[in-house]
Amino acid sequence: MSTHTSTTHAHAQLDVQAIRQQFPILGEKVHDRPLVFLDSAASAQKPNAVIDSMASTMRHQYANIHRGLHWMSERTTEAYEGVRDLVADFLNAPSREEIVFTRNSTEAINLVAHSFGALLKPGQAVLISQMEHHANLVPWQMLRDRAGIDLRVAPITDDGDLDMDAYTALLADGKVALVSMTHMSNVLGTITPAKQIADIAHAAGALVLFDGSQSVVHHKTDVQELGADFYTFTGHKLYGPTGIGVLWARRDLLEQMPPFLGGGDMISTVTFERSTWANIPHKFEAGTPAIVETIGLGAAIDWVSKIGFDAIAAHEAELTAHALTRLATVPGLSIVGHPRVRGGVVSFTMADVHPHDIATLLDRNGIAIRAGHHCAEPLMRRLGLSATARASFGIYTQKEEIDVLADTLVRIRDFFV
Amino acid sequence: MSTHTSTTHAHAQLDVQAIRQQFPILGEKVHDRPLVFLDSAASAQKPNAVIDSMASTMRHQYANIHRGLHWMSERTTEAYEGVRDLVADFLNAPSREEIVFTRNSTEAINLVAHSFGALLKPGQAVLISQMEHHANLVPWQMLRDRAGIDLRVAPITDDGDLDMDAYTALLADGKVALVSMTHMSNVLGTITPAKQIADIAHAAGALVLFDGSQSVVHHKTDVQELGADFYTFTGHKLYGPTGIGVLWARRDLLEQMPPFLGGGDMISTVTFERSTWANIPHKFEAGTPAIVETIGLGAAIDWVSKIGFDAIAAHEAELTAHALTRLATVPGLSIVGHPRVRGGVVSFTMADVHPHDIATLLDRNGIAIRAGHHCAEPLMRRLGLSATARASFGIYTQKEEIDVLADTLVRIRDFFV
Amino acid sequence: MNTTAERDALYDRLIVERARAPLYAGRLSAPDVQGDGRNPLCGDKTHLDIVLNGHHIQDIRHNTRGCAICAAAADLMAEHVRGNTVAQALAVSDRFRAMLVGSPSLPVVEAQPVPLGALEVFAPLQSHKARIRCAELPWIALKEAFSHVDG
Amino acid sequence: MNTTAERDALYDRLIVERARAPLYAGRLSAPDVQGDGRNPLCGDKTHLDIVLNGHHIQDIRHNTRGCAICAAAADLMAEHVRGNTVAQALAVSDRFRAMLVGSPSLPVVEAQPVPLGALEVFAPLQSHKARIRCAELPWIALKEAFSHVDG
Ligand SMILES: Cc1ncc(COP(=O)(O)O)c(C=O)c1O
Ligand SMILES: Cc1ncc(COP(=O)(O)O)c(C=O)c1O
Repeated sequence: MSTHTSTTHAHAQLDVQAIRQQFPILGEKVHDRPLVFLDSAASAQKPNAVIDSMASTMRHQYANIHRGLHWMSERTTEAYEGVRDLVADFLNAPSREEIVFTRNSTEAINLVAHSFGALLKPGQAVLISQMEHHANLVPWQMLRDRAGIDLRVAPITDDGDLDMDAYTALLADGKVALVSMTHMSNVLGTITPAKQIADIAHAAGALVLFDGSQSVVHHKTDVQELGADFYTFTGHKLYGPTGIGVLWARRDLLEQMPPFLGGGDMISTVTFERSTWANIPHKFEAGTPAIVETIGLGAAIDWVSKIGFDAIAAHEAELTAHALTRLATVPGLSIVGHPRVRGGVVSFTMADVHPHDIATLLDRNGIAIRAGHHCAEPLMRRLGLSATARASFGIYTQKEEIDVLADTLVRIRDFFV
Repeated sequence: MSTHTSTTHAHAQLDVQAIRQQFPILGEKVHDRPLVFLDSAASAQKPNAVIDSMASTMRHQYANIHRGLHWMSERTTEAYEGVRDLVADFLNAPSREEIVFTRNSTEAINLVAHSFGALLKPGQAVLISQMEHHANLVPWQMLRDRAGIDLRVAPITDDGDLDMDAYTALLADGKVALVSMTHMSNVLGTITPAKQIADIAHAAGALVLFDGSQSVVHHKTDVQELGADFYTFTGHKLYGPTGIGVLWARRDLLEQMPPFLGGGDMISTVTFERSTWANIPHKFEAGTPAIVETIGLGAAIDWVSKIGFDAIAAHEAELTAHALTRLATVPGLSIVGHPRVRGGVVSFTMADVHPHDIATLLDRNGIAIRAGHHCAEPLMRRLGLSATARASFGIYTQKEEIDVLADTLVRIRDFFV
Repeated sequence: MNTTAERDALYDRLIVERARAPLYAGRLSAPDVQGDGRNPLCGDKTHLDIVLNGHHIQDIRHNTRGCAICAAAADLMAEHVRGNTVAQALAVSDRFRAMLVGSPSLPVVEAQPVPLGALEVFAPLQSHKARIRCAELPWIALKEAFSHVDG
Repeated sequence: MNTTAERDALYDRLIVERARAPLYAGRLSAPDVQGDGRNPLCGDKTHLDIVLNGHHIQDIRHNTRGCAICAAAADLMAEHVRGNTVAQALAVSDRFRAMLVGSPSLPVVEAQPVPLGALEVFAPLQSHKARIRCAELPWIALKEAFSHVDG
């Protein structure tokens, strides 16, 4: 198992102390202990840059957008639409009109299941993998039950990698219209070989959607280089606000797809008899959007970009390698998943201690991790587990925090055995 | 035309100056003039209480909710779920489980069109009015085209009231399953006789949804007293954050309705073959919600409740009466809509000056109003207009601002004639 | 593990011991009633076999797979309700739940106070709301078992 | 209305006058090409009738319903392009648009600078982006009219 990341400049160094200063919450205490926050994969903490940009928007320059002719509205529209440019740049999307704002990744995938799904015919198939988050499974089940399409599941290997032969075989009959797959597993840490997945899908006549909820946080994303047709991510894991996510899709696809939600801002003209739709991306953004949150997402992207993914990836690779080494020394602990390429997420179990007890006891010591099925029940079943404990790392995570985790796990284990 | 509101304690007095102090943006200048913000019906400005509650959540107590076992997650879950209680109380809903969080009113109505709509059969009908916002029209058109239901439109009188006889007649054949109607028009200011509308609907075997986007801001809302079956509103017009809205629906309806979006948090169990749904309201909240925005909505509701709707309604009734009087003195100006009961929204046109020119020229003087079709194109057509100018008032609006508006309109008119 | 143990009244020695070496685990060959509890969120599962003698719980065994809180709750519940009438057991169940949620609606003076005894080790769950369902699961199974029995 | 007028370079006297009393409003009886522009957002509408003489715009009239910006833009456009070749008119259109959006991609030194003359009264729209489409509408109609004509 390697802890490879796509970084090329391993010398790009993060000043973790300086970064931590920008996250007020990291100075909080929990049960009288300094907070050790190892749950960023569930949702990341927010830097001052994001908090301040949202507060300052509401203090100094806010109004509803698009339909207003007055100064506050025009300036707020510019700020909102400016984030579309930023996101397009962030993903290296060919054009800003291909960026649709949603509430989160979940809504982005539902939008595709609904609007792209409306173009599918019974007998066509959608292909996912065994390691999907419920967000990339349930919408397709609902589409299957609604539209009579087939839902196929590509297996993973025992190490937690996509089984590429089985994947290729599932595409062989040419019935798969869309491959919808995670770009990084939130349980196993697996970074999937997206480019290869896309090439194989395209060769079989299928389009491909990547759920980038976990992966955009850890390395530079280039939807053109990946050969993606759809890409989704969620703001709150990228050090940004809640309530804002992104769907990127190729222009021709967005243009063909019927709208998802109806209402203000997504129309061109409306009569009681019929309505016509606005151009993309507005066709997919009904009603007053999450204006302040979009602006906050822009601040998060600016902030992350300034730090740079070379430095971030190098830092997280180091943390992950350190975690794997240190956790290996905890008696009774097993790492869940040994993928070829991984991001800063490590799941584990401990003999004789249930993950929920681990999480609660760590919490009593100020350490926040996650335990449960991580919204990936079918993956748990594949692994023969009912739950795992999961530590996940972010820009602000320090090696010393991983040491505290490992030491506390040893004491928890002693307590139970 | 009366400017009646439901207030009973007309002596409840607002200290408008003290309130304005709590809105930093009201101290801004636009084109070197003090901002006169008369566009609250599009989106209200935010008091410090809301801004600070959001910033402080992100600074001191934030993590993803529901699935976490650690302190930050449990406290954030409590804060988030606490707002459900607050909203239930705000609407006098029978139970907290009947409160579903959405992005905005638009999504709330789409949710009903999708999930309640899935229970309708071809030949059944949905009945709206001529004065609906596109948010309460387009989703039903989309349902009509998808599900073969009938969409009926109740006419309004020339004064801008619902034509009650015509409304009753449209229900006569018993085919209407749902009446979906605004509780207050965002163009005419009309407050619709909701209780009467609901009684007539129920007598004809129809359920009733009220779009409360405009009305919850101006007076106390009691869904039980109104006899509503569904009720929606949007946070950003209630001095709350963007990205958060509310659907209230009767428990038995929510329980019958299939889910809307699929993903994490809305499931009970998931296998690749099938999934089962969580209890209400979670069944309708897929993925990571707008956590911080929900908490901010709670702060807004707290803040508004502390001021009290008696005082708010009295203040806004006074402003509206003053506006109608003052605007009547502007040469060439016509008020659009003379409803029996109205909230703090006044639309108007001016002979020889296009509403867009009015809006831009007011803006050059620091005055923000809205001009256009206000996302109500079919209503514009009914009125024989292509656009109106609209001034709208909020808690922080001062009589003097209305005077500035009227005086500037006189000068604009002179300029053009 | 001194510091962790000291800091953690929640994981009382009794809980850890009963989770590791339960006294009432197993099955009964001829149960009069049975009950099941399952929490899909974490995979906790418990099965109860109960032998009744009139209104009395003559014997009870549980078969539990889950976290320490759930396993110990099942074992301590079995110990506590053995010999109770069904009605008494259900009263304990209510009292136990009220303790966990820190219910303010709990009557301050009860006509017949229901003692919880060893079950009070679970009181610290009040501040770990997400874990309350772990301790409640066996009691949900108990209610299910009694759902067709008159108290 | 001194203060408002002074504050408002945007509503130049020329714009207000042409909106009120246009010089090129009306219809032509035998137009060679016609064009329409419509902005559903605000109801602005314009119709163009054009008579060509070879490549030259011999005559042009507009029929506009809309705001002052749109109405004046139509009238000043008609005045400006009358006598131009189609190619010249389209070049003015590009230059006009570049002025409105404040395009940084505008070549600093143009081989053949295209003078805008009176059309420059619309320059302040740069800071009122939402109104730019009002001034552009007649030009969109012009492009439509020429879409089947070789420059
Ligand atoms: C009457 C009415 N309904 C619905 C809406 C839609 O609200 P939102 O855009 O927040 O979904 C609005 C506001 O724009 C409104 O005024
Ligand atoms: C891989 C993956 N996909 C999708 C999601 C859903 O993200 P959200 O809840 O923000 O929609 C998550 C996070 O929970 C995730 O880890």
